[in-house]
Amino acid sequence: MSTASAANASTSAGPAGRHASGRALLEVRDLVVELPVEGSLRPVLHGLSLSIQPGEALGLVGESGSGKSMTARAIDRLLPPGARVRGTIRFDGRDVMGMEGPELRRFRTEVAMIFQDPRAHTNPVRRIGDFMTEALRTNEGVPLREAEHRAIQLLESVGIEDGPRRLRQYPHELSGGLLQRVMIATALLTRPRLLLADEPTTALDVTTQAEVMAILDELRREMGLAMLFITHDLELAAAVCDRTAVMYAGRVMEVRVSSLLHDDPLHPYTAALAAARPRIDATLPRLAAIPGRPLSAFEAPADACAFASRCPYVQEECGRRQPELVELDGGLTRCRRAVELRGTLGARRA
Amino acid sequence: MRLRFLLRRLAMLAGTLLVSSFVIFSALFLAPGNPIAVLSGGRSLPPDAVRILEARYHLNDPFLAQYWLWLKGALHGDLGISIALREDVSTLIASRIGTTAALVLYASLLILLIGIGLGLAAGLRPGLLDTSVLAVTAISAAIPSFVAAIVLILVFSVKVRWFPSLGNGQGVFGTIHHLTLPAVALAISSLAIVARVTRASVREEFRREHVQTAVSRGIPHRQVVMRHVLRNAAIPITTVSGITIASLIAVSAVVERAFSLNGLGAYLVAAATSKDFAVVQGISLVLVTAFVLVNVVVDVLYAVLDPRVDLGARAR
Amino acid sequence: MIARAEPGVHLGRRSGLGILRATGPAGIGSAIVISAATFLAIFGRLLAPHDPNLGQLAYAYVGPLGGHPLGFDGQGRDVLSRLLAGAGTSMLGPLAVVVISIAVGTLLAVSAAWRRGAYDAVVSSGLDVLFAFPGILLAILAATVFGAGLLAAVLALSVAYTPYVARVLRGAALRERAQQYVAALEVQGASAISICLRHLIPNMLPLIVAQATILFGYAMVDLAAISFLGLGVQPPNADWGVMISENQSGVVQGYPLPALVAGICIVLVVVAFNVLGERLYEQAQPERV
Amino acid sequence: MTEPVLEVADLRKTYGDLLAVDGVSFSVWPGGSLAIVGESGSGKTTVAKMIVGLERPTAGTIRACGRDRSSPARSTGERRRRGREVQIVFQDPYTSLDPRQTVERALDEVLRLHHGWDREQRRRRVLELGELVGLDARQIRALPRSLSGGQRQRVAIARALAAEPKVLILDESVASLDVSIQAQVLNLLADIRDETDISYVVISHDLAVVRQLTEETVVMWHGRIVERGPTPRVLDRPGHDYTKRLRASVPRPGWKPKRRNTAVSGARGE
Repeated sequence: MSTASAANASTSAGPAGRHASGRALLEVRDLVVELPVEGSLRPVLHGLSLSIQPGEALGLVGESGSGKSMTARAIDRLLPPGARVRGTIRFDGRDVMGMEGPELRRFRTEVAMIFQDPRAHTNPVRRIGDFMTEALRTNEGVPLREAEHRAIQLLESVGIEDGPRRLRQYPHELSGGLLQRVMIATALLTRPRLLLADEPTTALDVTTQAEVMAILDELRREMGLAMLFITHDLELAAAVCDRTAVMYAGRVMEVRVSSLLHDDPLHPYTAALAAARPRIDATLPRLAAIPGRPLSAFEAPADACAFASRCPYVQEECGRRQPELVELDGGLTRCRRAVELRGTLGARRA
Repeated sequence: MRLRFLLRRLAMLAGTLLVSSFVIFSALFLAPGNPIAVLSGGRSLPPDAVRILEARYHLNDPFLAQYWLWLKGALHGDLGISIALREDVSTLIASRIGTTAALVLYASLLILLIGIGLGLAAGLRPGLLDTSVLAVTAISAAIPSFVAAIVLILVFSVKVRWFPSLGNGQGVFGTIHHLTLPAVALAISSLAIVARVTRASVREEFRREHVQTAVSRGIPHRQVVMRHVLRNAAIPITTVSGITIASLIAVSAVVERAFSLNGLGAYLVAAATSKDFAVVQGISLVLVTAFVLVNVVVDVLYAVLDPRVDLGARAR
Repeated sequence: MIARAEPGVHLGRRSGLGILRATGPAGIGSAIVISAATFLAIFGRLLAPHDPNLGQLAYAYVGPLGGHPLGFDGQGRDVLSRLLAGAGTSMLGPLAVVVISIAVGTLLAVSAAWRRGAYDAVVSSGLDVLFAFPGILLAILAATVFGAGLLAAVLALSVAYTPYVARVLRGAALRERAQQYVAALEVQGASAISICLRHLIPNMLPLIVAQATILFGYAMVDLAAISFLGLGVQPPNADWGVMISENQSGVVQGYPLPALVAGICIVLVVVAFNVLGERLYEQAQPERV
Repeated sequence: MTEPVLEVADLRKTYGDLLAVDGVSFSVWPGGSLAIVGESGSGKTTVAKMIVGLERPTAGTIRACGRDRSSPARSTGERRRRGREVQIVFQDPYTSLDPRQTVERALDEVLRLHHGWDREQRRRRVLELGELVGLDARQIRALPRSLSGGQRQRVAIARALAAEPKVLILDESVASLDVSIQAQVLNLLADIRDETDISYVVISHDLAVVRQLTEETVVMWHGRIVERGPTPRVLDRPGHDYTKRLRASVPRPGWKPKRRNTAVSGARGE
């Protein structure tokens, strides 16, 4: 079963391993982020590594406190003051951490961000038109009329037909779903090369989510845009991303081609996460709950596997050493027993 | 929509003023003491004289009729006659209102220019400047106008003799010269409050998520500050400045007393002491009207600055 | 999965001392000044070395002497003794104003937030009308009607402050009312009064205390101003506002000490209340997690 | 045949011109479990609020345990009796507990409200309830701030159960929990239903949760019920267009999001 799927996977858009052919658009290596909390520094990311190829969509999945939002913020250099960052972030070969002033601003126009809460992330006293065209006019000197014309075109492609009227409205006059579409159109307006989407559909209804995801997916492919898609929903990430990375306690536990994630996961945590969700097509006698609760990065021990305390496959050795992220079957996994367990974890789907 | 908002606000203003005028009138109507006794200065009058006075001041009319007469007069600019000075209250108010208006205006300018200026500087530049502004305003916010008055008189008119300590002054420059110390005394604590609120609002706006959006889109810092931080902070700054300036209208009485200025407030206090009811009623009405008007202006400004205000709904 | 704002104005169950410690050195310093002022307000009259009302005109505006470290006022009375004796009325007046306006304001705010609808609308518009009267103006009116004195001034200021208190606390009460635990208790069948007394008000308490602290400073300034105008505490009773009014002529004559020390006392206490109130207010703000 | 434990007929709620709930009827039988499915604005939460008395219906009747509760309770006793009939667990674990109250005190307060027990009896029952929802003695003595979201939601469930209600309304009660915790709470809810004769009304937008927890489903859309039936049938062979669309929007392996070809226009869209 798993070998068959692996063969299929080679046709999918993105290469799976980190030593893939061609230069990565975004390369994050050994990223450590610590934030000041009540006077002391608290780790939120523990040596996080990931890469995204040009045009590739990478899903980043995890429970609360796993550090997925902080990853996006760290990449776009949006961490709160007092944060301490180590490791390297390279975008198109350039060192992001060393950027200052105009260079940093140019980088930010190449990387667009979509946030979970569009209401909080739009200025309430500025009109939609102003919000959409600001970056275009400021950074590229596009004249207002031209910028508005382009905004209206993009609004149309996200399914908003009456653009000219929308541009004159204020954010509070739009519903959440509509505002998120505006956000997406705005993000795409400056023709970025990488999209950082932080739970862009979590606050939306399921049908609206499907619609917004479809728009995002379609436009992204059209424009050849790479994307880091952050979500807590494993199924959603697997459906719209080429590869999916699963985070736990500030670490990447597994990176897998999305089509293999359910049938042939490499890490026990991924398998447990998939099994814990109730199913829409069957009533289970009992859900396979994971005991305990998710650990935050600062609670996880530095010298042991972070998942050890909740893992059904735990052995004594797991509590002694932090496993490395290693390549396996075209994916990456951070499990000491990965080779041993290979092919046995995807028990769930027929 | 905007027009409807304005009309609605004006109707509320009229309602508030009507109720206020009723409160002012009835409070003094209910005051203990016989008006005839006040009119006669305590002497006992012959019954004929009492009857004439009662008729002239409508003392025997029912309460509501008296209120109606007073209100009608007030609307025509007739606020009755001062018992102490035997003069038209309106004339007396007209001769004094200039001083109070000039004083409040002068103090307001100080508050807006210096208060908001200091607040912006502190809000935008963390560090030594910010710390010193915080420390200085913490103390000056607690200085009552009359304490400021004695210190200013002591330093600037007794010691260095730059400014006069008493009186109104002649001509434009004379007035400015004479009103400088009173205006500073009146403004000092409000100025500090406005500065602190301004600083806090600017800091607060910096932390908003939409500012993060602007930063994430590569907008230059200067523009982020101007178009997203300051523009949005203008809303709370306007509100607090307006409320603070409105409160000066009443506090001016204290400053006028401290500097022996010939203004409305000082006159009100004198009338209150001598129980000159018509004067107290008249000046109270003028002050309340001014206070409420300033508040309406603040409300309208707020609605103009913040598109989220539902213009059809109640203000505030 | 979603970063949430911890709503409400909760401090959890930190002890009073714990909250004070969290206000930092400025807050603790302010608390010390306030405690000292409170001590003097209670025992000042006993500590006064001389009769605060005994005037010896020969000593009018005479500077510090042995046994009279702050000298004499315009009527030859010992300034230190008047300062100590005046602490009582100077602190008691604002205390009364704060207690009355906070009590009435909290009652109106909580009841309006609980019942909402028409009752809330009536309360809110009633308060809007009261807003039209600045405290000092109301106090002058009260003095005209009832005669000058501390009681009239205290009542007038209480009435004038109530709408401010009620407006701030109504917002907080509405936020607390919207918490789901309140709905859960309603569904359980708990009575409105018990929910308000046992849950709503205790959870608003940090904000109420902060509000009261800041208000105390304002009340002190306003009451002293009214006394300064001659409409509050009546001479010869000692009061810091009265002392400034009585000795203002001394400032122009080059003898500012009696007026100045009274002014410094007021400023010191008001700064302490403002700073502590501001710190408590910051503590009472909704925390983000 | 027994009586329904909860019966809602022709329920209607308007806010000004807005029709939030229109002609909603359903029954819940003892030990049964009914799902109300729909999106935000469909009126499903308004229905829940009317049942527990937090909102007053504009028209229609609500009967629980054979007694009418369409209008507000007139006496303290009546209010408490209603509390022993229907209870509710809300969505947000962060605001559903008084931050100043320990778990113990929160549960004790409810026990005192409903049962004439002495201190010792209540203390024992608090521990029992804690055990039922999987909280240990240390967590029972803790303040909400030191509990995780899942633990807080267990407390909310225990508090609702303390009144020993016949019907428990679960208003998106597991929606904001992490996947691994959500599974624990769903298992807990299944266990509680096995052990008692309690009935559930599950209000949710999450079809998988509905499948796991209920036998009957009604689908609400724009304030009306557009489809009803046994849960497996509604989910596997949806009849109404809206239910079909809802079903098709759920991400699952092999799913690809599709665009409807309807563009948005009109004032507030959606």
